[in-house]
Amino acid sequence: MLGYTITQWLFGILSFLAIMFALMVVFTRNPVNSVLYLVLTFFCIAGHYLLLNAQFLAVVHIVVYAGAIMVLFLFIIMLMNLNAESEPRKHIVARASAGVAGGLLLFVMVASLKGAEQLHLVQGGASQIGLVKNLGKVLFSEFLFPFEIASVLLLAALVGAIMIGKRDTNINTKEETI
Amino acid sequence: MLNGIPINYYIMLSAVLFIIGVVGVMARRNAIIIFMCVELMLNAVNLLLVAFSTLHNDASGQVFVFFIMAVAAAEVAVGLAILSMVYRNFKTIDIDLLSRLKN
Amino acid sequence: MIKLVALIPLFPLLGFLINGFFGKKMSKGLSGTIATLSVVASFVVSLLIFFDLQEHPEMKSHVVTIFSWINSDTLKIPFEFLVDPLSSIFLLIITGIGSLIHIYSIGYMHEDEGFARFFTYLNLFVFFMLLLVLGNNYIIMFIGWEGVGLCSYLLIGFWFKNTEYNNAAKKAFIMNRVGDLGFLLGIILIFVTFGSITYGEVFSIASNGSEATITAIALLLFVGAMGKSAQLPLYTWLPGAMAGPTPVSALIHAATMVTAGVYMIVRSNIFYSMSEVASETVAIVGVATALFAATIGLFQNDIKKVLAYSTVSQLGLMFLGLGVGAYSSSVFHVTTHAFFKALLFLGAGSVIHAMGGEQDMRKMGGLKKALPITFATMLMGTIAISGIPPFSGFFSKDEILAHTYEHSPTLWFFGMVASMLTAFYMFRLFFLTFYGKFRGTHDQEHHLHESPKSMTFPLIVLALCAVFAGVMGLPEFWHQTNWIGEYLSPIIAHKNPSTLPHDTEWMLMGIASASAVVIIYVAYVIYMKRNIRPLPEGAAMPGLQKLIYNKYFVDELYDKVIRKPLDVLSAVYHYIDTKVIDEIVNGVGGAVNGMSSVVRKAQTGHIGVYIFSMVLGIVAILFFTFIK
Amino acid sequence: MLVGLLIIVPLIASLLVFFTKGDTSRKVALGLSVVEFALALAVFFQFKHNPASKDLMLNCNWVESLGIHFAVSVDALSMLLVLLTTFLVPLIILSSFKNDYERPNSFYGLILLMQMALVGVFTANDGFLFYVFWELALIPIYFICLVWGGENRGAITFKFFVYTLFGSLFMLVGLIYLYNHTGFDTGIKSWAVTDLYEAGKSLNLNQQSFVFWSIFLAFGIKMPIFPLHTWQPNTYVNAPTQGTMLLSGIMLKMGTFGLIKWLLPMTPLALEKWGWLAIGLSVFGVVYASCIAIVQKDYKRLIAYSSIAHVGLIAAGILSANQQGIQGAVMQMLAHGVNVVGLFLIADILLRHTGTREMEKLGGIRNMNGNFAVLFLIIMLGSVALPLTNGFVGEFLLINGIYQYGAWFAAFAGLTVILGAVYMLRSYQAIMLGPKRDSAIAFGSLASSDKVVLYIICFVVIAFGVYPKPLNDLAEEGTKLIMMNLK
Amino acid sequence: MKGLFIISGLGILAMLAEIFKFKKALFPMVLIGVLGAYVSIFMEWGPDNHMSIPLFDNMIRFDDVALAFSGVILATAFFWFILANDYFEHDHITDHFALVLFALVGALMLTSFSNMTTLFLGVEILSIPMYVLAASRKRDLASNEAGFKYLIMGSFASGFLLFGIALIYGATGSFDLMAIRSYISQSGGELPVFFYAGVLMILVAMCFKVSAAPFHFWAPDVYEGSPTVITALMSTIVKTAAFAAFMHLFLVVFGKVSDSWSMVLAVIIALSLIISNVTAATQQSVKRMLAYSSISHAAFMLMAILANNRGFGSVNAILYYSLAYSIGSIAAFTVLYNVSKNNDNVNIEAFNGLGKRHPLLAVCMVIAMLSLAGIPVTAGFFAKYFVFTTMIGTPYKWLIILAILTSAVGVYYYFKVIIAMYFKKAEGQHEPIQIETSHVVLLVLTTLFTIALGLVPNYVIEIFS
Repeated sequence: MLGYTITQWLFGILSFLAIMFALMVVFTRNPVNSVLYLVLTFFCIAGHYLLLNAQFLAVVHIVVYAGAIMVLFLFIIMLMNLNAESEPRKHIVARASAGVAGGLLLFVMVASLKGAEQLHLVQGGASQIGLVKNLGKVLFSEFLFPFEIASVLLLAALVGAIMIGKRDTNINTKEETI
Repeated sequence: MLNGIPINYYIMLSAVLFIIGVVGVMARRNAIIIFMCVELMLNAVNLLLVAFSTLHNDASGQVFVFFIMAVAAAEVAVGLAILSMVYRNFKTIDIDLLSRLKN
Repeated sequence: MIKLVALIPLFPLLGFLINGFFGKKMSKGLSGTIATLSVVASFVVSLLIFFDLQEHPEMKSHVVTIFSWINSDTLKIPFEFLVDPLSSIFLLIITGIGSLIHIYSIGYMHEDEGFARFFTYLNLFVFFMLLLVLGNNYIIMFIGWEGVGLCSYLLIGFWFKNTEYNNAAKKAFIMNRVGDLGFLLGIILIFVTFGSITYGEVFSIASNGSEATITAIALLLFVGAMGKSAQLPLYTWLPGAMAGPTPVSALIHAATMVTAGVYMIVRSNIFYSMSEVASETVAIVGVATALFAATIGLFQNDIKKVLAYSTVSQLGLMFLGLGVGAYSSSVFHVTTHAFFKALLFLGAGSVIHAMGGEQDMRKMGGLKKALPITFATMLMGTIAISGIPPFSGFFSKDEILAHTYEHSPTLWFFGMVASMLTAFYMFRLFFLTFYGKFRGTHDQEHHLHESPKSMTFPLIVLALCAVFAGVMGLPEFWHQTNWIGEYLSPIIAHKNPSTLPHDTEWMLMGIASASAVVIIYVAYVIYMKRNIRPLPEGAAMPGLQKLIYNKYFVDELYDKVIRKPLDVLSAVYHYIDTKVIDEIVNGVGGAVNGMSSVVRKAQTGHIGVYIFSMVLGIVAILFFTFIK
Repeated sequence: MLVGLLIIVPLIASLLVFFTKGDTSRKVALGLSVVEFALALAVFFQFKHNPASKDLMLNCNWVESLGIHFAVSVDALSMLLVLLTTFLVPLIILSSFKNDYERPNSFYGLILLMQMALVGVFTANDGFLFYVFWELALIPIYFICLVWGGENRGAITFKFFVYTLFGSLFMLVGLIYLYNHTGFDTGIKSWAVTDLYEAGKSLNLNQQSFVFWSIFLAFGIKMPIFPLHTWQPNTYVNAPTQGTMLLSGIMLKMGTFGLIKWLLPMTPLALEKWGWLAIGLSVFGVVYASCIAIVQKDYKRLIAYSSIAHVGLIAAGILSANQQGIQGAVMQMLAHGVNVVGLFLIADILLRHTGTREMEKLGGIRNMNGNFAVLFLIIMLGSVALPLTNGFVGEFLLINGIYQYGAWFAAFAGLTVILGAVYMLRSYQAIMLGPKRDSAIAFGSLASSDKVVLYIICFVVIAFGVYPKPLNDLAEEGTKLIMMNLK
Repeated sequence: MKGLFIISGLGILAMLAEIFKFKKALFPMVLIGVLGAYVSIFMEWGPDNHMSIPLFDNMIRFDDVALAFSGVILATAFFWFILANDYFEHDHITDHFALVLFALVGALMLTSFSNMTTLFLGVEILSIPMYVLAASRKRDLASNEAGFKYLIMGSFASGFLLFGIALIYGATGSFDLMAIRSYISQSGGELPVFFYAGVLMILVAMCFKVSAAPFHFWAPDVYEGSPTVITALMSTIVKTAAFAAFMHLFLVVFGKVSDSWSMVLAVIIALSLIISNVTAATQQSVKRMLAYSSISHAAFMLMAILANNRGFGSVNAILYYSLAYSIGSIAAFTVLYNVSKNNDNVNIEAFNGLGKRHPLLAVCMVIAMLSLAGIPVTAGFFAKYFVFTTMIGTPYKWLIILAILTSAVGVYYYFKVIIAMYFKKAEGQHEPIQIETSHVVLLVLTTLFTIALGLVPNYVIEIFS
C-alpha cells in the first residue's frame, strides 16, 4: 500500500498512538485518566517491542508496567481520591514555558541525535535474540553479577518502603531531634 | 534498517516520548503525575535500548531493559511510600505547596 | 696634637652626658661648671691644634679617622675628622664664643629651674656644631647639620609650657628640614656623580662633572644653606627663634649655627666657582636677603627681633660675598660678625635681665646709668656692626663690598644700602635703649641693676674682640698681609685676588664710612634731637611703614600658601582614604552580599523551577555543543 | 641544626604556655622568648665566625614527589630579621605586663606560635615552605586581634584576614607557576628558591609580568602599599597593643623581606617593565600617608599611617633594585621595627595613664613626667630619622637608592623628611608640651616593665644610630647576595 | 571485592538484628565489619593486584584506584557510624543501618564499576536508600519535603543518565567500558554525533549527582531538610562515590573525547563556584551553608577532572581532596549535631560564645573550618593546592583566578562561624552541652587526622605515581 510495507504502516500507527496517548497523559486533568492513557502508551510501546521482535520483553513489559506499576499508581490515586476538581494546575505562564522548554529540547535533540547512518553493523537477518532462551543465557552468564546485586537494590527498596510506610507506634521517642 | 524502518525513526520516537515525559514533569503539579511522566521517560529509554539491541543484534540491550524495569519498580515502591507519607503530613501532594525549604 | 682632634667634640659630649644623666641631682653651680669647663677644654685643644697647624705649613689638611660608619658597596662613609685652616677657624669661633656664652649663661639662667637641662642642650649643641665643621665628608657635616637643628629646636622651645615658643621651635625645625632635604639630595647627587662624598676625593675630581650637574649640586647645597642660614625665602624661622633664652640666640642664632651655611659653601666653593649660575643665584639671594631683612629691622620694637633681623641681613651680606667669590672675606665677616653679634645679643640679654624679662624697646630708655658696662660694650658692638673704621666690622664688610663692586656695581650698591640701613637701625636700638628717660614700669626701674660678673666678663672680652678682630684681614693694598685670606687660600679652589685700582678701593672705603657716619647722624637726629618714639601697638601708620612693620606679611603669606593648603590636602586625602578607597574595598563585600540575596531568589523551593532550570541547562549545553 | 631549634623552640614554648594558668603564663612566655633570643644570638655568632657551618642550614624532604623540602637556612638577611623578631617578641611580651588579658595562656601561646611562623618565614629556603609559614603567621595574629581586640573587631579583623589571604592566594598561584617551570634541564621539579630564580629568569616578559604582579599583590597587601592599605589603620587601632606591635613591628617586614628575597630575583624583566609603576605607588603612598597622618586625632592611628609612609619608602627602595636601595631598606626595616614598637607602647601608656589617645584631650604631660618625655622624644627622633639615630642610616641609603632609579622619585619620596617631621613634632607637642591639661594631671610615673622596654628601645635607637656597623655589614653582605642573583 | 560482599552481608545482618533482637550488639558488629572490609581492601592492595583483572565478565574491576576510593569511603563510613550511633540508637537503628549499609554497597560499586549496568545499578542502590533516609523523620515536614524533592529530581536525573547510556550503547553496541573505550580509540573521531550527545547527557546526570550548578538546586534543600547525620552522610560518602564514578567515566572512558565535554565542564565549574560561594555568603543556617560549601568543593574536585592530566595527577588530587573534605565535614557535622542537639537550632547564633561554652567543640570546629577554607597546614589547604597544580598548565587558568576570588568569599562564611564562636556573646541562657565520649573521640580523631594530613600529605598523595 502506497509503497510502504505492513511493518512500516504498523510502526507509523503505533508511533502516532504512542505519542498521542503520551500527550494525553500530560494534558488530561483527571489523574485517573492519565493513568489509563499511560497504560495505553505502554501497550503501544509493547507493540513496538513486538515489531522489533523482542517478544519476551514485550510480555514482561505488559506484566510489569501495566500489570504492576500502574495498578500501584491507581491504588495510590484512589487512596488519596484525587480527581479533576482537586487537581491543581500550574499557572498558564509556567505551563507555556514548560512547553517552550520542551520544544527547545526537542529542537536540540533533533540536531544532536543524528549520525546513526554511519553505524557499521553486524546485521544478521531476522534476529532471534529476543527469545527467552537467548535472553536467559545472557542474563545468567554475562549479567550474573548485576542480577545478583539487583537483589540488594530490591532489598533496600523493600526495607525503605516498609520503614517509611509503617506508622510509628512509639511517638514519645526523640522524634524531634535532627 | 530494522525490517524496513530506519533506526533514526526509533531514535526520534523515543526522543519525542522522552521529551513528552520531561514536559509532563515540568508542566504538572501533581506529584503522582510527575512520577508517571518519569516512568514515561524511562520507557522511552527502554524503547531506544531495544531498538539498538535489535540493530546491533545484541541481547545485552534487552537485558539492560530488565534492570531498568526492576529499578523502576523499586523506585516506584519507595516513591509511592514517600508520597503517601507526604500526603499523610501535608494532606496534599501538590509540589508547588511543598516549598518550605528554600533560599 | 692634631691626632687628638677627637677630644674637641668629646668634651662637650661628656658634658652633655654628665648633665643629661645626673644634672637633676647636681647643684646648679656644679652642672654649670662642668658644662662650661667641657667647652673651655675643647677651646684649649682647638687653640693647640690651631698652633700646630701653624707650625708645619707644608701640609695643610689632616684627616683623622675615628671608625668606619656606613658602608654600602661603593658608598663608604667613614667617621673622619678633617683639620685644616677652615675648620680650625670655625673650631676657634665655636669653642671660644661657646665658652664665653656658657660662662654668661651661668649668670643669666641662674633663676631658671631648667638650669641643668639648659646646659645639657647647650653642650649637645656645641658637640654637633663641632661635628659639623670637623667632618671630613658631607654626611658627617649633615649629622652636625641636623643635630644643631635639633638642639635649636630644643632650645627655642626651652620654656615648653609656652605654646607660642613651641610653635616657634617647631617652625624652626621644619623649615630647616626643608633645607636639609635639599642638602641631602645634593649629597646624594654628589655621590651619584663622583662616587664618593669625602671632600678630598670629590674636589680632586670635581672638574669631571658636567656644568649642569655641578650647577644642580651647587643649587641643592645652597637650598640647604638657605634653610640653615635663614636666607630668603626660608628666613622666617630665625626671628621666631628669639623665643629661646638670649644666650641661645647669641650662640646659635647669631654666632655659630646660622653661619653653618657659609661654612658649607666655602667648604664646597669649588662647585660654585665652577658654576656661574649657582654663584649668581647665591649673590642675588644674599643681597636680596640683606636688603629685605634690613628694611624690616627698621621698625621692630623687640630688641632681640631687631638683632635677629640684623643677623639675617648680615648673613645676606656674607652670602653676597660668597656669590661673588670672596670666600675668605665671607669667613672673615663670619668671624667678626660672630664677635659683635654675640656681643650685642649678650648685651641685649643683660638689658633684658635688668628689665626683668622685658624686651620691648618702647618700655626701655636711659639705661646708660644703670648698666654702664653693658652700655659701653654695646656701644662698641654697635659701632663695629655699623662699619666705622677701624672697628672689625668695617674691614670685613668692606672687603666683601669691594669684591662685590668688582663683580657688579649694582649688587655693590644694594649691599651698600643694606649696610647703611644696618647702621641706622642699630643706632636706633642703641639710642632707644640707653638714652632718653626710662619708659618702663616703676618697679622695673627699682629692679634695674648691672648684671653679675659672670655676665659682664664675656661682654668685655667680646667687646675687645669686636674692636680689634679687624687686624685679621687688613686690605692688601695697605701693603699689609691679609692674614685670613692667606691662611684660607689652601682651601679656596679658584682665587680671585682683588684687581681694583687702589684709588677705587680708597673711594669705596670712603663712601662706606662716610655714609655710615651720615646715617648715624640721621639716627641721632631722629631719636635724640627730635626724640621721636616708635608708635605704640596698633597705632595707625602710613602704608609702607605698616607693610614693613608687619614684616611684609610674609608669615601670613606662608600660612596661606603652604600651611593651609597642606592641611587641606591632608584633609582631602583623609577623605579619599576613608570614603573612597576603603568604601570600594567594603563595596566588594557589599556587592557579594547583594549578589547573594539575588542568587538566593533563584532557590525558590519549587521543584518545578528546579527541573525547569535543569532542562534549560541541558538545552544550553546541547545547543552550544551541536548548533553553533 | 641550630636553625631547626630556632623554629622548634617557640613552638614548644607556645605549647608549654598553653598549659600554664593565669599570671604564670606571661612569665613563662617571657622567659622562653628570652631563651629564643639567646638562641638567635648564638646563631648570630656562629654565623659570624663560620657562615658555612652545618648548624645554619636544615634540609629534609617533606613531600618528595612534589619536590617540597623542609629547607631552612640562615643567610645575612634572614639573620637580621630573625634577630629583629627574637629581639622584639620578649619586649612585646614584657610590654603587656601592665594590661592583663583574660585567658592569658592562649594569648601568650598565640604570640609565641606567631613567632615560630615568623622565624620560619624569614629562614625558609623552599618556596612552598615559605608560603606555608606565611599563611601560618596569619592565623595566630587573627585570633589575637579577634579575641582580645577593641570595639567591632569582628568585622575589622575579618577584613584584614580576607584581604591578606586573598593576596597570598595569588602569590601561591605565582609560585606554583614558577614551580611548574622549574627543572627543564633536569626534568625534576623543585621548590628550592634558587631553582625558582632560574625558572623565573627563563620566562618571557608576559609570563614574568604575570608572576610579578600576582606575587607583588600579596606583599603589597601585607606591607601595605598605597591602594591596598585600607585594612591597616583600622586593624592597628583595634588590635590589642601587642597585636599591633606584632603586626607593624615584625609582620609588616614579611612583605618587605618577601619582596627582596622572593620577588626581585625572580622577575628581572617584569621589574624593568613595571618597576616605575610599583615604585610610583609606593612613593606616592609615602606622601599620601604622611599627609593623612598629619590630620589624625588618635595617636595610635597616626602611627599606623606613619608606618604606611615608612613602608612605602622601604618598598620603593627595594624596587629600585640597587645596592643602596635594598641595603637601606633592610636597615630601615630593622629601625622601623624597633621604633614603631616603642611608639605603640607609648600610645598604650598614654591610654593607660590618661584614658585617652585623642591628642586634643592630651597635653603638657612633660610637666608631670620628664623622663617619659625624653624617652618619647628619642624614639620619635628615631622615627623621623635624625642622624645618629637608627632611623637615619636606612633612610639615607633608601633615598640614595631611589635617587639612582629616578631623581624625581627620590625628591618626592624625600618629602617624608619634611612631612615626617611635621606630624611627629605636631603630635609630640600636642601630647607632651604646652600647659598641662587635666588629662595629664593623673599621669604618674611609669610602670617598671614599661620603663625597661622603653629604655631598651631608646638604647637601641641611639646605639645603632651611632654605630650601625654590625648590622650594616650583614645588610651589605646580604644585599650583595641579592644583587648577584639580580644580575 | 570482598569488601563489597562483607558490607552487603552486614546489611542483611542488620536486618536480622531486628528479628533476632541483638540491636545492642549491632553497632560494634557494624564497626568491626567496616574495619574488616577495610582490611580486606588492604589485602587486595598492591602492584601484583590480582583483583584488578576484571570480574564477572568485566562487570566490576577493583583496581588500585577503586580500592583507594573504597578505602576513603569505608574510612569515612567508620567515622560516620560513630557519629550516627548516638542518634539512631533510640529508634529504627536496624533499618537505618541496613539502608546505610546498602547505600555503602552502591557506593563501593560506583568506585569499581566497569560496565554501564553496574554503574546504573550502583547509582540507584546508592540513591534509593538515600531518598528514604532523607525522609526518615516522618513527622518532620522538612524531612518529608527533602526526601520528596530528592526522590523526584533524582529519578528525573537518572532518566537522563539512562538516555545517555542508551545512546552510547547505540553507537558502540556495548555496555562494557573497556569495549566503549577501545571503540572510541579505534574510530579516530569517526563517532556518530549522538554518541557525544550521550556523553553529555551522562555528564549532566553525574553533575546532578555531585550537585554542580545548574543541576545543584536539590542539594541545599535536601541537605537542610534531612537529619543532620544523614546530611553528613550525603556530603561525604555519596559525594566521594559520585566523584569516583565521575572520574572513572570521564578520565578513563571518555578521556579521549575530552574536547567534546571539557568546555562544558569548565562553564559548569565556573557557575558552581560563583553560585555556591555567593549564595553561602549570607546563609544563616550553618547546615545550609555547609550544603553550599559542598557545592563549591564539588566544583574544586571537578577542576581536577577538567585538568584531565595524564599520569595520576588528577586521580591523586581528587582522592586527597575527597578524603580531606570528608574528614573535615564529618568533624564539622559532629560539632553541628552536638550544638543543635538540645534545641533544634542549626543557625549561626547557636554557635555564639561556643569558645567559652565548650572549648573543645570550638577548637575542633575552628580546625574543620580552616580545613574547609583551605588554610595551611590543614588537609584542606593541600587539597586545594593539588587541584591548582593540576590546573596550572591547562588552558583554563581563568578558572584558577575565579577559584581564588570565590574562595576568598568562602573564607567569609567559614569565618562567620569562627567569629560567632569567639567574638559574639551567647545571648540568653544556653544549657551546657553534654557530648558523648564516643563523639569526643571522634572529634579528636578527625581533627588530628585533618592536621596530620596537612603535615604529611605525601602518604596519600604519593599513592599513585
